[in-house]
Amino acid sequence: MADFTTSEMMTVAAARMLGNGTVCFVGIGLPSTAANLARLTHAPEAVLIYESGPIGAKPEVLPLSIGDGDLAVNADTVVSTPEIFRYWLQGGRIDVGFLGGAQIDRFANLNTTVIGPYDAPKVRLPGAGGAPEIAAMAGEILIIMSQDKRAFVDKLDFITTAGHLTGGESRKEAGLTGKGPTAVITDLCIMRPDPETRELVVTDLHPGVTADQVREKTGWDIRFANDLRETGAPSETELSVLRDLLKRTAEAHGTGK
Amino acid sequence: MADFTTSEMMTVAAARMLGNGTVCFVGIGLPSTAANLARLTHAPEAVLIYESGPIGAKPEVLPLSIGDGDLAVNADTVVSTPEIFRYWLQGGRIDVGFLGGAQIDRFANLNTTVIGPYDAPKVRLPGAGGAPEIAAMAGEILIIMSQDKRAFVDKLDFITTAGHLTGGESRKEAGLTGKGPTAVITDLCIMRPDPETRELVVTDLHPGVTADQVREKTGWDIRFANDLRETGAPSETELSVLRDLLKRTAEAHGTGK
Amino acid sequence: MAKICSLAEAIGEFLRDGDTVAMEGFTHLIPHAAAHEVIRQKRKDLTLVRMTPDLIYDQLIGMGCARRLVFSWGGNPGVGSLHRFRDAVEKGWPHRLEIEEHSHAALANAYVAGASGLPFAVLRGYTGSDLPKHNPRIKFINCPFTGEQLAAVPSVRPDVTVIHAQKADRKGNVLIWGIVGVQKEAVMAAKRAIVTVEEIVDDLEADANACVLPYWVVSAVAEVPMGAHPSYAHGYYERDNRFYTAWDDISRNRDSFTGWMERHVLATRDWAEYRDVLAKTGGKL
Amino acid sequence: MAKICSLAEAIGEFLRDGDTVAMEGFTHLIPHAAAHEVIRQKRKDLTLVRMTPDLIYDQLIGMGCARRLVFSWGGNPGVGSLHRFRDAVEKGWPHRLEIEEHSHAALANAYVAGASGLPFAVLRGYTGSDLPKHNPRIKFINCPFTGEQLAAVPSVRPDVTVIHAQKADRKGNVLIWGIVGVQKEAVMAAKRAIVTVEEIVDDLEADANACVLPYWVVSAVAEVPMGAHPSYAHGYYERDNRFYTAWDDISRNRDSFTGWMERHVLATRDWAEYRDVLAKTGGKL
Repeated sequence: MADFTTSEMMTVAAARMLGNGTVCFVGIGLPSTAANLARLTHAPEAVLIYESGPIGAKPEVLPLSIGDGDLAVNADTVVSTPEIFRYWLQGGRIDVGFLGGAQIDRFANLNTTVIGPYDAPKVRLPGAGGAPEIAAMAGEILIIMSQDKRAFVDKLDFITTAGHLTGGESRKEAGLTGKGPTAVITDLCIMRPDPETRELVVTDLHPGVTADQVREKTGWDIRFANDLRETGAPSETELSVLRDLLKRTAEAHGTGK
Repeated sequence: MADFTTSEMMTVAAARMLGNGTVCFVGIGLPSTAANLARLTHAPEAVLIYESGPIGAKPEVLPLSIGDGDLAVNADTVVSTPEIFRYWLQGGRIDVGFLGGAQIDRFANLNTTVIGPYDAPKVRLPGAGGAPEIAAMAGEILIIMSQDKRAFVDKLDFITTAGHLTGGESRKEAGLTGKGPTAVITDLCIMRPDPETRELVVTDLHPGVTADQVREKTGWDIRFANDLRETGAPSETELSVLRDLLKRTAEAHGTGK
Repeated sequence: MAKICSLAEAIGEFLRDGDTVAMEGFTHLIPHAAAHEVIRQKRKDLTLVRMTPDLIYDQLIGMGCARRLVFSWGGNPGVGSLHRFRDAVEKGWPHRLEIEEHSHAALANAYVAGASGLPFAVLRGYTGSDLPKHNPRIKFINCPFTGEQLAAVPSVRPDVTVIHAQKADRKGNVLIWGIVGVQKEAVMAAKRAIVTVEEIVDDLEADANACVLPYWVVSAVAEVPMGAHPSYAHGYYERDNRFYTAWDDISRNRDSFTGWMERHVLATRDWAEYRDVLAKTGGKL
Repeated sequence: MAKICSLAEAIGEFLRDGDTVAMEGFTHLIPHAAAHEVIRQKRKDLTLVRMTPDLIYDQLIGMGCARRLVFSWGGNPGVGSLHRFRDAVEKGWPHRLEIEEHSHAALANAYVAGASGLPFAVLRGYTGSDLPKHNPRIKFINCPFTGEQLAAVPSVRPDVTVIHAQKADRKGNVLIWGIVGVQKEAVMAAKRAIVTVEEIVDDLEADANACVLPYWVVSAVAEVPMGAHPSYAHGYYERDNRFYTAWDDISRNRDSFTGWMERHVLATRDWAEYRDVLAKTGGKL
């Protein structure tokens, strides 16, 4: 088995969840890395849509920003940003929304707005971007975040983007159409909402990770599935494609790291 | 003075009203003929917009339909039909709306919907098209129609497009933003709304036309301005440009008439 | 995902009796071949939506395919009346036709709302017009911020939209250029979309911001050269104005209309055969 | 009608203290040169509107030009925080900054509504989010036909919109291609529009359906090569990712920020001189 980092494992595990041919609304950063890895491995027909306008984007290297020129060059078409949100997202054309976030709670609600009170924030975060409507209207949502007690919190200071709200049927009752978050992929494990309570439950531990490590990095009393599985380690192909992609990207952006 | 037909006089008189550089939303038929004559004579910088999408259209020959290809070829740009009505017309970018109509009343309201009751029409006309919103939102409206008792009627069976409604301030009170119809150009004369009552008053008689001829062809007791003027006859240039345009058009469309 | 197939298969599989059908094309790229195939396959009880019903809808109405018409301008552009449309509305032949009548601005906005997944459209419209008195589907609402009154109409959400375009590639990506009208909105507003094209090519060679419909929003693509005639396809052929003029006579009375449709449409196997017959008859009776 | 002039003239004549200003460009074609000129001319009390406030708004906010910010995502794309934006919101430096916060979908729709001459936009949005609790300019309305609840936001109608584009012709017709973002809507929604371009050419050579702004909706056009840097201009130059990374250090504390702005912007006559200084300093302090 190849040697790999926890962050590589996270990206690979997330990429595997994107089926071939699915239409995916891609957030920048980790989601974009995972979506492009999927496209370059098992999902060549995945359709990547970025909120800046590219539809069917096939970037050679990863975009640092949601509007990098490389996104437009090989896209099937490039439309205006309002059209992306109106005809494509709100129009119900998106299968999967791929999101990250600063903070998440047990019901997969996301905070990207503030730490502390809204009017006197301790930390002012970037804000909502496209997330609230992506999470509301895509067929389902995948969330990818590095795990950490300050990120996986018991209570959010601010709900920017609704996941399963207060659990149970609360999401449906609020009138949200899509399925909402179906998986949260971290550098330690994969969590999925419990079918009844919608509380996140660890269903897969990445190779070599223990339940205690996950507990230490979760701000609530995290539950584990009875049939807890181990995530399959990244294959040689997955790793080499991912590493080449990141290498190409660093070279192209002159951000060599 | 050159020899000319009443219909040529009508087109020329209408064309003269389109100032150079004005942005004009052009209806098909007579309005399009007049607008293009203006563009080819005194108003080379007039911007012609057709509801099918061309902005800054410069057709070589007159379009038979509002979407003729020739409209797109030399246009500054071609946008979608919804964009024309949303960003350009409703967005308040149109100076002059150039309309025709089947029936008109003394307050320059137009009927292009039905003769007789709506639910059991004697004659079913084509309908509204873009007229109601063009007449509502263009800075001002020019109407060009051949005069006839069945067209210039005392009472409309149906108001498709609001002109000055019941006269006076009724248009403004209804919340209509543009000035509304400022002139009606016929094959006999030019009518303009009275500044107070907004009732159409004949301000100009075309050369050789008598007030009685106008009365005979108007379905209400038409009024005449005290300072009734005579329309200047078409110049050699106006006539030759118009005739060449119509000739080119007939040849191109194979509708030689 | 787009199925590349014959027009007959496309209509057979994706357009059903009772459907709400939008056939769009603002005098450019009007899907005449597709309309003929709908008539050949004898679809009925259709709700037909179109901003500018012209010859194709005159034919569908005259052949009894339509139960209801949603429109904003019905005429023979540059020629005059649609005689079959008028006969249906004025005299109920071949049967009564329900109509829902709008202005262009309202119907264009209703397509945009449909494409945007919204139940209604808001516009500054209909003020002072009698149309709202006769169309209960035109309402007025107030802006929650300014109090201003605005018109509202339900969005158009067809079961199937049918358009004609210049090109598709072998995956079914579609390119429309020139006067694009309301076609993109009509396709995005619909559950299913049938597209006929002048040609299927290896590469669309589309400009980055061109009007492209990705294969995964299109149900079927059929290659039908000259499929818009007597309308035109920018870059391929011009509008056949003579045919529009001829249609005025053909459609003026019921017998001549029916005779013409039987000979040219019902008696022909497909668009290619129709084109042959048309060449022989010269479009005349 | 577009006035072809220098950037200094354009800002001097068309952008005033207290204006509501939208500078748009979705990471592509961001009008950096124009923002610098606004800072040089010491405009103040501006209401700044932008979906994605990034470096240019960080600079305008840090230099005290802004009273209010309307936005939906404020960060240094691919790098991290906007330190001047955070300092203003968290600590009120250089002075308090009012914020009106939306989601991208809402703000994009608000521009569309503004361009469409409507007072508000309707969208399916904000459900379950805390944003409506803190932004009174987000309301909910019901569809007059289905009763469905939808979100409503006021339209954006800037006094002036500022964008950067690839080309203009000598009349002032403007061509934007590639990632066009929300620029057309921002221009159509505004009373005045200032456009900087990479080059002024004889003929735009634009595709029929390209994103073109006619000269008569543009107030002023200024030729400013590299005017989007460190953002990019598709077909001209790439995004300078190193500068975005460097900005994180430059802007992290108040003194380094102020020192950098004085040396690079306030002490330079125009964009060309700024580019020279930048070449010497390598963007460093």
